[in-house]
Amino acid sequence: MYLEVKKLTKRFGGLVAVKEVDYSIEKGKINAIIGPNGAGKSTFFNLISGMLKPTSGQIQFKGQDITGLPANKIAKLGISRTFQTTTLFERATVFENVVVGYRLRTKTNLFDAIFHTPRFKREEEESKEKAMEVLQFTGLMDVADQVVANISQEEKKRTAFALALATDPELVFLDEPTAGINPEETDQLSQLIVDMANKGITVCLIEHKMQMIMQLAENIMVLNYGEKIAEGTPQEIQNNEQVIKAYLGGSVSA
Amino acid sequence: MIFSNKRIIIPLLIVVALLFPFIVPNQYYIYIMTLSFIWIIAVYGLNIVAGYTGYLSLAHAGFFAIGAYSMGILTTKVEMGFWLAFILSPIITMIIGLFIGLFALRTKEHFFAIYTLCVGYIIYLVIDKWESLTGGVRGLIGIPPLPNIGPIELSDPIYRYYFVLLILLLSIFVIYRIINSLVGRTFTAIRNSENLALALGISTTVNKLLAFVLSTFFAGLAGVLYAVFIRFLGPEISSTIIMFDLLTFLIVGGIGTFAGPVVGTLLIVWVSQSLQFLEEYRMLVFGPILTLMIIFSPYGIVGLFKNISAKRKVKKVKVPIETEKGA
Amino acid sequence: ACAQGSSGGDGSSSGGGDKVVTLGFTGPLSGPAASYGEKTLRGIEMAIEEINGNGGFEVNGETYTLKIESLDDQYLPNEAAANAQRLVQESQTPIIFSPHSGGIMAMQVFNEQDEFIIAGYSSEPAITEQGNSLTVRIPPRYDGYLEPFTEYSMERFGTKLASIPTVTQYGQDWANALLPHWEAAGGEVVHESSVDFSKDTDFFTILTNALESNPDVLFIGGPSEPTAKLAQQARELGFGGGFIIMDQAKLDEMKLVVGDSYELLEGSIGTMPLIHSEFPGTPQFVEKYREKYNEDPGSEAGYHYVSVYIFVEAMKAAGNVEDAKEIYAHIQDGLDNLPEDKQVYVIEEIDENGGFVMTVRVAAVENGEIIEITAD
Amino acid sequence: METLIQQLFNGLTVGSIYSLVALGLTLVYGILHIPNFAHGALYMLGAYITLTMMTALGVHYVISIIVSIFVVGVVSVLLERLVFFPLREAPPIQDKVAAIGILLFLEALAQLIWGPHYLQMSTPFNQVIAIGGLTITLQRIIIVITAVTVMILLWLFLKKTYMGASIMAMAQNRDGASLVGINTNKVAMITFFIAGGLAAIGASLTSPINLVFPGMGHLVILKAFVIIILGGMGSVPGAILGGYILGFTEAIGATYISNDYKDIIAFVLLVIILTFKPQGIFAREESK
Amino acid sequence: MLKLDNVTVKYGKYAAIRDVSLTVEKGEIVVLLGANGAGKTTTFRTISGLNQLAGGKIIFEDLEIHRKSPNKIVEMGIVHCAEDRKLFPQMSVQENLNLGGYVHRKNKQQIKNSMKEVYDLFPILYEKRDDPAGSLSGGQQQMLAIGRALMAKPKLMLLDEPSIGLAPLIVEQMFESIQQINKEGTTILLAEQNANAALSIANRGYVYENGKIVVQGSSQELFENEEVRKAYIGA
Ligand SMILES: Nc1ncnc2c1ncn2[C@@H]1O[C@H](COP(=O)(O)OP(=O)(O)OP(=O)(O)O)[C@@H](O)[C@H]1O
Ligand SMILES: Nc1ncnc2c1ncn2[C@@H]1O[C@H](COP(=O)(O)OP(=O)(O)OP(=O)(O)O)[C@@H](O)[C@H]1O
Ligand SMILES: [Mg+2]
Ligand SMILES: [Mg+2]
Repeated sequence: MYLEVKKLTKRFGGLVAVKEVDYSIEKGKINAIIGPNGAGKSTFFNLISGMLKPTSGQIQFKGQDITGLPANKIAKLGISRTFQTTTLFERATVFENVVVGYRLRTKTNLFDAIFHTPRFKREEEESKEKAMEVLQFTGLMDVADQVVANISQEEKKRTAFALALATDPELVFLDEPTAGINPEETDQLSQLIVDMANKGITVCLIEHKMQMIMQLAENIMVLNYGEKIAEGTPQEIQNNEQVIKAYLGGSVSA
Repeated sequence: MIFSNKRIIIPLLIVVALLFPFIVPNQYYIYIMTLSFIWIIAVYGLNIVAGYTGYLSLAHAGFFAIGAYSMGILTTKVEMGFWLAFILSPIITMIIGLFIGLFALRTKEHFFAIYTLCVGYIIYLVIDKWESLTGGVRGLIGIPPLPNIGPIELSDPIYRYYFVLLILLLSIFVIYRIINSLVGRTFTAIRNSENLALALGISTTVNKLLAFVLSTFFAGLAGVLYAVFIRFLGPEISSTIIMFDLLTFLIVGGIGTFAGPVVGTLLIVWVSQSLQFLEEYRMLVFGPILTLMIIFSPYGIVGLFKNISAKRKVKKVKVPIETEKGA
Repeated sequence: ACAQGSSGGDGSSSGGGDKVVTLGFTGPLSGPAASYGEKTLRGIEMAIEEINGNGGFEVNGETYTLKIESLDDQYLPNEAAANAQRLVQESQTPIIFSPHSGGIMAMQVFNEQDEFIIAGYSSEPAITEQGNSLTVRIPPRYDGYLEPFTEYSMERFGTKLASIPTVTQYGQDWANALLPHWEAAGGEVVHESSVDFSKDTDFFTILTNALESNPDVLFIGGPSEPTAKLAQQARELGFGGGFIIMDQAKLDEMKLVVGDSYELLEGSIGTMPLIHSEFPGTPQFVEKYREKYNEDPGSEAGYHYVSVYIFVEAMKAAGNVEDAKEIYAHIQDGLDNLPEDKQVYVIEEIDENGGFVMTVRVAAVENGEIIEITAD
Repeated sequence: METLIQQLFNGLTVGSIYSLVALGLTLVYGILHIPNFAHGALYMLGAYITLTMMTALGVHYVISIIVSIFVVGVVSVLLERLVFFPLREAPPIQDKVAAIGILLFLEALAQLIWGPHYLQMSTPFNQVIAIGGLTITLQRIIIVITAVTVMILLWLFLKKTYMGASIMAMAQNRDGASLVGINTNKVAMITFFIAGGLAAIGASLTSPINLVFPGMGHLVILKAFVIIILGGMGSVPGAILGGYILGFTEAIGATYISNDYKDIIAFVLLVIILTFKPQGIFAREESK
Repeated sequence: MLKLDNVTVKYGKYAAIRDVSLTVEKGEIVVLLGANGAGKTTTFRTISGLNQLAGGKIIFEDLEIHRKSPNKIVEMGIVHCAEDRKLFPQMSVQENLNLGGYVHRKNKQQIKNSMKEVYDLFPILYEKRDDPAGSLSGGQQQMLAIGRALMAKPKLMLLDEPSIGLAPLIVEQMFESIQQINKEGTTILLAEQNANAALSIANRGYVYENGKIVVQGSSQELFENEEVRKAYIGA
């Protein structure tokens, strides 16, 4: 299995945010996690990306046990994520934001920086190229040198994507990537997600927007009160009684 | 616009600095200017950690003192060769900085500020009480002046001025390169959002430590220059007064800005020289200036200019975006 | 940035056709030590006003008036050094007063090269032991006090001494000189620690420990006011013995703190307060000082007052108001020619290291009265 | 043994003062989440106001203290309005430095008005009482009693009154507080007023056993910071407890370790604590 | 009763809502629908004075309220029950409710009574009255939030996504309580993701998209509107 999660649990004092969740992701697919607010979706992401340490359970990536590794190590392994409340370097420009994204692939140290060694020059170039590439890909070229604080919500979401891609990951976790933007922009972003997948990047996203999920995802997991209540194809999920009761709402017709 | 100016302004400033000794009426100006240069180096040190990495260290007067005292002790008590001591002292500071940083950096925000405040105070007490080593309250005397290099008499105020200027320019150059490299961007990334940096695969622990140690190096270097310039050391150089001066220089100039340390230090030093007549009431002027400065321009004088030019920029490109959103 | 009306020793001056000699001062005029700085400065200013009031002084047929250029150094050596540079360069001051050892030492780095006299007010021996050829140490050394202090206290109260002076270097030096002397005289030291007046909220803790070994005599000292507090609290804790008070603290200033009566200080021995010492010039000085600042002058004011006169006499004798070396060489003459009525202190000579020498006056409190103890 | 008892009492006295100062600091921290470095200046101011009332206007000690509480309280409120309120959105470093700026300003101001020298505050309660081996002055008993009373009153105020509750509420969730109709500005001001008042009381009580001078706030404030970290920043009982712990530690430390180093105890203590518990003693897990 | 007139609100340069106009009549239940970030919460925060508006007016009972401070607005009878609840986590349930009655603090008796009413409405809160609010489950916290809002005896209650993170059963119970509260004379403005549940109890509704109102009408009209069905009631 590509990514494998076994009996993952996270407690915050009394509350169990994630409860014994088994989950696995196949390479190259678009996966989705849904569930009511507070179900534990973001926490689940935080656990996999190393932002939080699991209370118990195990996480394997490409056969390697990554449980409890620090976030930066996990990112180096090629797992990248975006945050629910779009987190960016607000005071820096879009470009500066993205350039830093490639840092983990570079080795430049003080010495290189001070003496402008070949490596320094090379890596500066690389990260700039990388930045340009992802800005191209996410369609942000025209706002590249604007301060993030001044760009639109949708552009921020794209920047978040770009940032995640700059770390050139194999697997990206997107936490509500289209929260707070209107349907047509949402469609554009879904397209972007599809493009990512086509580039061979495995995607796993959290969303509340059903029709988008239903179109995009090949596999959906539903969390409720930290527990996995269902997993399967969009069809299966839409017709799953439990899911309809817990999340989709009483009167959903498939 | 700032960027286009850089090309002109910087060489201009350097020329002014080079001509300075010949355009001033007497040595006193050279003396003060040399001292300011020393402060500027220390302030740059502080700027690396407080400005670019976002960790307010209140222990830097302490590191300044450690650098100075290392130089003093190595030359007077250990009787080590001047230049060796000159090289070694900042490194010693850096090593002590490393150990302190290792623990201090586990804390964040105000905890870090208070932690370093206490560290600074402890450094002060150590210098004050470890008489056998530091000379205690009596202080440390007999520190040798800059020795002559060949025909160049560095003990002569004018040559000394150029020597300190040289070191200052070197420091600025080095720091400039660091800040404008991936390393520097990493620091800023940590300041802007430690979690995001972490998620981007940046080891915040290592980089924070790097920034901290670097900053102690420059604080130490400044201390060394101070030691060979004043040639007398008392515990008070590690006191909160000095710490506050450094902070004032940085904040007024613009914390986290590159020109900030130079602008702030030169401005405040010369203003306070000309405000000498106020004597004990100087703080009545500075306290409020500082506070107002912070309220109205959190990023100091440099920040003020940046904003003005930035606003212009934004205006230009913002308009289409607004309309596009309106549509 | 800093345009100072710099008036050279040789020439153009503010007042009339007279020439002006500018004296320099750098000391703490802000921060914790500011009051101390103020008092020293007052002494200088009073002397200068008098001299100028009497039409200045004459050197080689030229009439000169005096002017003081005072700069704040917040007790910081580097500030002191910077100030000295400024004074010498901008105002060509041949003499710079400084009342703290840090500042003095920082200036000693270049005063010979830049040729100005440091008039240092500090008992710190190190300042004269450097062999600096242009430094004057104004206050007398304190070893003169050890003998009378020890003798008096020991015979009046007993042999057990507890030593809790201030933590400052000066306090420590004092202790290091006094304690051996005390033991040599057959006494024993039952407790030894120190008080940090800048940090302690309450002295009970320290005193409790000091008095546990019930001593007959307490050695205390530091700035007058907190020292007085210390004595007061010692009494509160039931201490009935005597106090040896190091010369930094002044009995008369302490008296004000403990309820304007010597009662609490009964059995204290210390330096003779200026107001009680009957040197020829003292009454007149005290008089003037009181009406000017309506408070009693301390010795730091007195010493600086007299020093200014000494330097003026030295200039006359040297026939020169600019050349520091010349002036310095004639300080002894200055001491000898000092008019009676200006002798707020009687300073016999300046020793080879540049320290003023005088017989110390010791005072003790007996039955609530200050009485002079003459050392024999 | 006698010494021990005496020292315990000394610790109690000093601890009471520490607690009073730390309380003000911790309250403000609770609301503002910035360490108010200017608090030491308020302490100093409190002493001077009381002293001035007594000497210049010949008012009775107790009344002077009450006046001082009000004056310093108002100054403290002004700080909130003029400095901290405008800065509440600013980056975290700035407000700290601003606070330091104010500290130095107020000290310079005090020096301008009252001069740099040590001043002496008399007290009507200077009788000495000796019980067995224990020597105490009435003033010290008053310090302890007043401190304890003030703390109890404050505790009741916070627990039992709506105003108190709203202070707590605001500390926990500013928006939430305004959503139930609490005037958050008013609460902030009241908190600052109380903090100032506490500083004034602490200073006015201590001054008679020490002296009044511009720098008197420094060390107390440093220690107060140590205390509120010991006690958990923003925690009221924590501040009280921490104050007494430090008071006793110092008294005992001075006796059984070294008098010369007793002032370092606090700082070493703090450095050790933060080294092992970077978020302070009462830290909760946060999702990063 | 409440009238928003071309209200625009900005966060920095970014306009979260633009030219929003809506009205709420006395005794109504009005629902705001819209995706995440559409602008519902912003609307609420602005009505209750937590956000400043960049343009337009807000009128409540013929008085302009958009210049007033939050506490004044609460005193006038508008209570905002926030999306993220904004409870006082370290305080007990009881203390939270008590503070809810802050504006009536003079009248101890009334507070007692309203507290009893709240406990009757949500018995679970009575059981937990001494536990700190932070320890409650999401659902219980939501009840407490609503309970706290009720303590102020509001004329108009702004309910922001009360069904967040609640199990279906509780959601139903919640909507019943809302209806009941409304019957007892409190006008209600409700924001919801769970559209059909909301529409089933509301009289009228507005649909937000990207900060603008795009559709409005009676619950029935909205329910039958194809767009709305697709967007907010699931495929
Ligand atoms: N750091 C934390 N400390 C305590 N509780 C937490 C913490 N982080 C999350 N929780 C709790 O864990 C539960 C799951 O939170 P999480 O953010 O994962 O929900 P979610 O599924 O992402 O909801 P949403 O759809 O709103 O993002 C919630 O009850 C939340 O309150
Ligand atoms: N404090 C803030 N700073 C900047 N932008 C914000 C802020 N709060 C909200 N926004 C943005 O304003 C827009 C409207 O947000 P709002 O919370 O009102 O939407 P909503 O309809 O309540 O969403 P939800 O269904 O998630 O509650 C969103 O794009 C959001 O990202
Ligand atoms: Mg989430
Ligand atoms: Mg919302």
